[in-house]
Amino acid sequence: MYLVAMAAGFLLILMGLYGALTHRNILRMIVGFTLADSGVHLVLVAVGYLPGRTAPILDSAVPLDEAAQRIIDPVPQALVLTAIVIGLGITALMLAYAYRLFRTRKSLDIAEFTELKW
Amino acid sequence: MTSRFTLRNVAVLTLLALLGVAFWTLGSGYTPDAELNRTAAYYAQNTASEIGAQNVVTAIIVTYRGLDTLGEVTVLFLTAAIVALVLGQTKAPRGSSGSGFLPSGELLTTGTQMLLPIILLFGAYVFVNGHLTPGGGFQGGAILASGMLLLLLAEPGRRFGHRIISRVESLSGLTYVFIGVLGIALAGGFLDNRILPLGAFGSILSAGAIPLIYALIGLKVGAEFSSILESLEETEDA
Amino acid sequence: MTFEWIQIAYAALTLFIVINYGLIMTAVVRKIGARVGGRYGIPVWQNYIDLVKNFALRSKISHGVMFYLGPVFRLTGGIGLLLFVPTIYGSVMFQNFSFAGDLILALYFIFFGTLGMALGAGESGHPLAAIGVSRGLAQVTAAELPLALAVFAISLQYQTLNITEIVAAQQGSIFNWTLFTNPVATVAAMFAFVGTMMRSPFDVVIAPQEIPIGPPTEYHSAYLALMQTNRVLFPVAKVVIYMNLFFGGATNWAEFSIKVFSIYMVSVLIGVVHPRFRVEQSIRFFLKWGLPVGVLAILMV
Amino acid sequence: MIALIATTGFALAMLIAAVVALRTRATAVAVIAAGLVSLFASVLFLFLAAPDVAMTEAAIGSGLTTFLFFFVLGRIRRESGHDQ
Amino acid sequence: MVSAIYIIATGLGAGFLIGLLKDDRKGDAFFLAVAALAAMAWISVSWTLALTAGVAEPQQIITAGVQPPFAINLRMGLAEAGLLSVITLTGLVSAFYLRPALMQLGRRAAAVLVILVMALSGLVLTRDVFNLFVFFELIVIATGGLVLLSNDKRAVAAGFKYLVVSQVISVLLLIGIIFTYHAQGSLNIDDIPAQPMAFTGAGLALFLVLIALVVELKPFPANGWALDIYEAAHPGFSALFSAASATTALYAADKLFAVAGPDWLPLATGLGLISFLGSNILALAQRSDRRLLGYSSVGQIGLVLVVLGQRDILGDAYLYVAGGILITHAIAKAGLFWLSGLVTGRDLADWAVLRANPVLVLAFASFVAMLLGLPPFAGFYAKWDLAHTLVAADRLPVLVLVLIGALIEAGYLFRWFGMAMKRKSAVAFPGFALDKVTAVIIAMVAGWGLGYIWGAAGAHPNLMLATPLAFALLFLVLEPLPAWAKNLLAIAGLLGWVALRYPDYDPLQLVFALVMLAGGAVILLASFHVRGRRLGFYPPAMLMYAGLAMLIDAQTSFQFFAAWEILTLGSYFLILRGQDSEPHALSYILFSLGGAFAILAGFALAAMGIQPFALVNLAAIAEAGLAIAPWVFVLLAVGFMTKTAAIGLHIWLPGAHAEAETDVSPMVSGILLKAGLFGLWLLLIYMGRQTLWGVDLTHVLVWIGALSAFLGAVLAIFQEDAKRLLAYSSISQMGYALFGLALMNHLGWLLALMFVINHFVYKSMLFLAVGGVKERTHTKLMYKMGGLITLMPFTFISVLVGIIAMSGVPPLSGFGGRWVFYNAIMASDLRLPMVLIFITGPIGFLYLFRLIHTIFLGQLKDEHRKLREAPFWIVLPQMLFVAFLIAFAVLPGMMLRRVDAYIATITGDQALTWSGRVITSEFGYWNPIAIAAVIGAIFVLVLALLLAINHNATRVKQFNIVFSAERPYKPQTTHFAWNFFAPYRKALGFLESPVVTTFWGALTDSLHASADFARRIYTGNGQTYALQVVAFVVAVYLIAMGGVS
Repeated sequence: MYLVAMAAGFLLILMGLYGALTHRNILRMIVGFTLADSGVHLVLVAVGYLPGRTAPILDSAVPLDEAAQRIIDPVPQALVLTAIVIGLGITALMLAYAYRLFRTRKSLDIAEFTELKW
Repeated sequence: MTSRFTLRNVAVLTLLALLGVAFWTLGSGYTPDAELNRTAAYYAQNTASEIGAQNVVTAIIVTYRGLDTLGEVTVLFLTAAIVALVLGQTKAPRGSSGSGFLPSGELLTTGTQMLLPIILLFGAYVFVNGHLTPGGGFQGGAILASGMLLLLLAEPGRRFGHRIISRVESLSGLTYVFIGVLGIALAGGFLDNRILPLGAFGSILSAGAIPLIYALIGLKVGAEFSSILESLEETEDA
Repeated sequence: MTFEWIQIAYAALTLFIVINYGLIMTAVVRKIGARVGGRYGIPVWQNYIDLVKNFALRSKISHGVMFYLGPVFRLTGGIGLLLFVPTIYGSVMFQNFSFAGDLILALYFIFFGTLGMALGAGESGHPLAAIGVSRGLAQVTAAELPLALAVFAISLQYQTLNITEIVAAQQGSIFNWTLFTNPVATVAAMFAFVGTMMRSPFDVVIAPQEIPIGPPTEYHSAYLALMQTNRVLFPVAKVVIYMNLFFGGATNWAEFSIKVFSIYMVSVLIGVVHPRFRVEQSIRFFLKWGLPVGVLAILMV
Repeated sequence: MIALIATTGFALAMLIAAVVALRTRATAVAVIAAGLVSLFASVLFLFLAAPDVAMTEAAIGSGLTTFLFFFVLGRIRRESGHDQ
Repeated sequence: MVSAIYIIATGLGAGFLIGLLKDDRKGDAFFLAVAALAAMAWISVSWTLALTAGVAEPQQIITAGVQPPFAINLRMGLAEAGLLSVITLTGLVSAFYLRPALMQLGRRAAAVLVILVMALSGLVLTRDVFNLFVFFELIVIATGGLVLLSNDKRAVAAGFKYLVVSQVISVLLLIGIIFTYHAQGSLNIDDIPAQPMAFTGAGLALFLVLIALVVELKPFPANGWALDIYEAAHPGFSALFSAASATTALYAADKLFAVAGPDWLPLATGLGLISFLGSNILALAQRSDRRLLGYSSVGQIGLVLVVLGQRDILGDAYLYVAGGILITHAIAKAGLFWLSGLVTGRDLADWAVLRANPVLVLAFASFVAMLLGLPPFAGFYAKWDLAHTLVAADRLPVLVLVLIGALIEAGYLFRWFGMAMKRKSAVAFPGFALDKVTAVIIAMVAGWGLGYIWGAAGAHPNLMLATPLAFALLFLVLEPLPAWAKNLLAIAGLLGWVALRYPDYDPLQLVFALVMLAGGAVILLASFHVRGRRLGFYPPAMLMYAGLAMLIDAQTSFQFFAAWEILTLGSYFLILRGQDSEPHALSYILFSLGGAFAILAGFALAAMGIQPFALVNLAAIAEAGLAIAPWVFVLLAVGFMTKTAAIGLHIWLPGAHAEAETDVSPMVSGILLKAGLFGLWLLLIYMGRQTLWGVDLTHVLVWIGALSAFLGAVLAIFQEDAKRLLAYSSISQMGYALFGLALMNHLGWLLALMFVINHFVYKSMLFLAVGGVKERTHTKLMYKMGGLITLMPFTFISVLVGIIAMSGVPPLSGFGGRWVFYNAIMASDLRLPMVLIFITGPIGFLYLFRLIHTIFLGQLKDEHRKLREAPFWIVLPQMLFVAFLIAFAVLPGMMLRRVDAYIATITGDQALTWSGRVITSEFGYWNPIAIAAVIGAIFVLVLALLLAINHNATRVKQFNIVFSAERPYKPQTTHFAWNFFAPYRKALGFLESPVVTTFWGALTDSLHASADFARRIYTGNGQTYALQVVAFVVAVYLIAMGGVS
């Protein structure tokens, strides 16, 4: 299961990057990056997964003294949580930039914003 | 995307294939741990006694890796501020705000007015119970923000209390930092949750300062999301 | 090799002999040249006449200090060159002032007169004088090169810079002369000799047959007399160096006069049969022929 | 076993949605497809015993992000006066 | 001590607090931000001070009351404290600098700024790898926001490109982090064990983390995005971006490389080298100032990455070296960006406006020197130690590449400085905002202060405490005084120093001290002719003299090298003052620095890691017959020969000497060249003959000397410009001296020493004379002069004496040189090079004659009829020199004898016998007094004869005789001067073909062309940039993997 998730995650990353690197439309680039982000999150969570264990919540289903044997690794989940929020922040920022860029040129083609070069 | 097989696309494909080789190496060499590694094992064994939270993820997020979370909240704070900055310099034409992809009607407006308190309450529930059940400040904050989203959709022309949102945002942030500092003074270090009694394991008022912090996070995140949404939606007075 | 006051008198005597010898020799040479050419030529005392005439002329004209000093430099250079070199080997009287310095002094002192003359001619302001100076300097620097190499070769050969010692090493037999012990160096030196005697084919600098040109253009009367004196003195002084270095020196005045005359005639003979070179041609000539011989001389020591 | 199949199924669905997000010509469709990818991913998170992450991904990844996109898209559409 | 966590807490608290303010209370927001930054800076600085003083111990800060690795922990050590100080202080100053922009953008911008500084601090402090990521993202977002502070519309696109690339990086970083966590069971950096470089499992994960961090450093060529930011952002922010962000990112990479173990260091070294070299080369083609600074930043960070790659061999010195370069760069770059905010135009040449304010010029110069690691700044010490460590560890190729890169960097930085000093400003003088100027001054002071600290902290003597340097720096403060007062002080200082140090010198040092310092004082007499304050003259001049004084005193290789660089720097600024000297000063400094780098490498090679390395130990190396000995010899010799302008390395000299000011030319010609001779001298004394591949290296030097002498002279005769003629003559003369030195016998050395003295005297004299003529005629072209003898008689006399002395015609002192020279070569067994030297002698005579003839003789030009003699203060030193030359000609023993005895103690033979006034060698003899007396007597007699006959000659006008008093229409047609030695040109003109110039020109041209071509990879397309990042990562991955397997 974790392998499926991990493979899917890696694929998603590559696909997302492909989109981000080939689409000239800025919004589509950002879409590509959100895909890649989702892929990263998947890989992260998959790494923390231990087959046959439960979510890291110490409720009645998981006795405290057996916790170490029963729950999966909570750390990657905590990391992903952070990563998701940060990803949103960056995406929002990129979107704002995309709009701002659009306002200057009436275009969303990344290849048009090359006044700075060399 | 005029042609699928431009030189660039081929180059990208090649590069990504090579990157994929690296990923493949990582993935194929991956074997899940049979036992929790020492960090995770420590959390599994000590969360209850040290932090007093049922949800280990919450314990990690709010306390063990509290500094990350503080940073994360700050990311949103920054994003909110900067999105406002980015868009603030380009005023949208007046009278043409609104997302424009959903019709706002009487029904939506009324529905929103009814739904809003419930949404807000639900959000609060999610973050207050973060140390017990799945969910917490971020999820709760997102739910709060969805309420705001609804309002935006329902009444595109209307302006909401920027001041209130930003006050909530900043105040909760300040308090968060203040609590963190209190941790140094009263407990083991920055962001130590044991400045408040741990309480009875599993009850709502347990896990020291975690419910408080998560509530602050929830408020803050909600405010920040709202502020971002609002900025992107309309910026005439941002 | 210490100085005594009597040496001044001896030096004056050397000077007197050499000047007279030079006056006569150059006239004889000209006469021979004329006879070869089927002309009658000048009387052998013609130089004396010219000299006296020029000394007798009274000039009121000068172009400035350097102009005035130019001939003085020139003649000082000639006299100095003569007096820094021993004239007669083994004679106490005719050692002159050679105690002041060795071969290097003599070689470098050649430039003293040249420099003064060039400066004087320069101040005359006559463009033709300047052109002459430019040509003369350009040519002489190239021409002197084989000599410098040859001198270096023989000083290495004899392991000394002392002229007297070099002459001493050549005594005994004619085959002890550098001419025979080191013919390459001698040939190299003779290149320089021919090139610096201001005779055809290397006489474009003063070019007597054409318009008045060359450093002396503006000089006249007493200035010219000084320069004429030098013109008879200087070649002899130079030949003396060659004689000392390559032809065994002279142990008495008779040997002196024969050797000097013979060596001098080398340049005359070459001049008779060669047309005049332009300056860059002579520079090329010396670099192409003189220089390799000189280098060879150095390498063979 | 069922979980594995379900996981695989959702993963496939997610990848298909991703392909759509990449290949479609309409940006709006791409955005929605990307949201769908997030949604499927959050389901996968549930299978991977990560309810916290699942909630967050659903709320933020597929929810908020999509709305952000649409707001910007809407503004751009309004200002350019024609479809992007 | 206040815990470092409060830096973070303060930053966050202030950020949130600003959020509470009303929108219109921008002033309060700004005040809050500044207060927070000040508090953060105070904490950082107090930690730095306490840790340095040993009052405090490095602190481990735990959060959440839980020990690491279970909770995030921070660490405050000396490195962290130092970097935090840099970051927070830069932030603070930049905040003031950005004030107008912040006010315009509103309170949020102030909050973002504070949080950016907080995030940078956090990145430095944290020991948790995921926490690292969080702070990174904070920095990315804050950067994305602050880019908007710029008025430049293009900044928005730049910000977006930056975000795009950051996304790619964060993907790599996260994947790397999670697999590292999986492998180590911990997120704590200190729990990552050192591991071999591998590309599976943990190794690959670590690789991803490392490469992501490296990409954060904007390595060439995957850095178009960062360059755009540098170019478009507000300079105040760019300062922060370069000084703080780049520094922090580097420290982050350092943390991980530190734990990853030595196996990974070659990766850092390789990428650093590529970045350093690549971006420096590309910067060559850059005309936009801020983009240039961007390239330079990238390059410098690459350099520190190289240093990072050497941490396995640097050991304890790592902090000192890396910190020295990193912090110096941060300060200098911040300063330069702040400066760029004062310049309205964006072209490099627009920096000419800075000339309106001397302090800013000083700041600019300081920053350039800091970036290049020149003394007395901190980078210098670091560069020195780095070179030594690299060589000791057998990593010479790394050093070579670093030095090449540094040379290229020097190329564009000094070109830029030259433009700023010499070009006409296209834009009007804007008037400088006081707060911005203050920021620049703060950076400058910080840079100087850091130099002092590094000097005090290192194992080396602190250069700033060296009396000569301190004295030179004093003139910076004294600049407002009038020139005559400064001149007086300068002369007193030079003479005083010689008097003070005199008892300790051996005869050799004494000769050089007298020539360089006392002689320098004499030349300074000429400087009295300048009125006004003469800004910018005395500090560089005294810097040069300070370097010379320190050079003579140097005991260790470090002191020697430091002195060398100081005098190079000083003389560069001095040369740059000349009217058309911009390109020449540039080639001077480049050749000099290239030479200096060779010297550095040579010393490093010799020291084999042991410091301090006494110069005397060179002898030990030579004696031990080590394999490196000949290489040391070659490197040092090449270095010194750049200063003596040996042929092939000479092309800087003619322009530099010719275009310099009247009193500067003699300084740089008569004095500065001797520094190279001094070095060669020491080298030959200590190391003697060295053989490489069966070739005796001193023979090579003999050849080089002979060729320099010959070609210098040939080129000199073809010059139309009087000062150029003298300059080429210097090449020739230095060739003689080198030749003499390399003969390796007693007389050869004596010859060289006579050249040291003689060349100084007559070249100074001639340059002053020609300079004096130029002051009056306003031209250096000889054919435009003529007939000046009567108008400028004193100058004429000095030229006359000068050329007699120089050409070696008896009786003046030059002849002594020739005499010693002949004796020296007699004692040597080298034959062929002598030939060249023989040719040179007469040719030298030619150019000297030309000099005196075309200027002073011939026809006077109409426009010069009313000229006066050169200014008194220019003539005075010439007359002193004339007196000296005559005295030295007659009494050469007064100085030579002591030196001769000294040389005898080294060579162990007694080549000359001094009996009475006669000097006798093995081969010949020389009696200077007799020569002078004989010549004098004959001269007087002949003159008396002429006077007797012709005493009443009257002077006539020049046209009277030949032109029958008819003045020709154009007098210039009668002055034969142009192309004076036309026959020579016809015969030997081929020697004039500029082979060497063409060679160096082609080298630089091809560098420029390739730079101009290569920089087109920066298409400006953000997507392409992202693609380049991916390609970079993949390429490194493949190459490194190939390297491992």
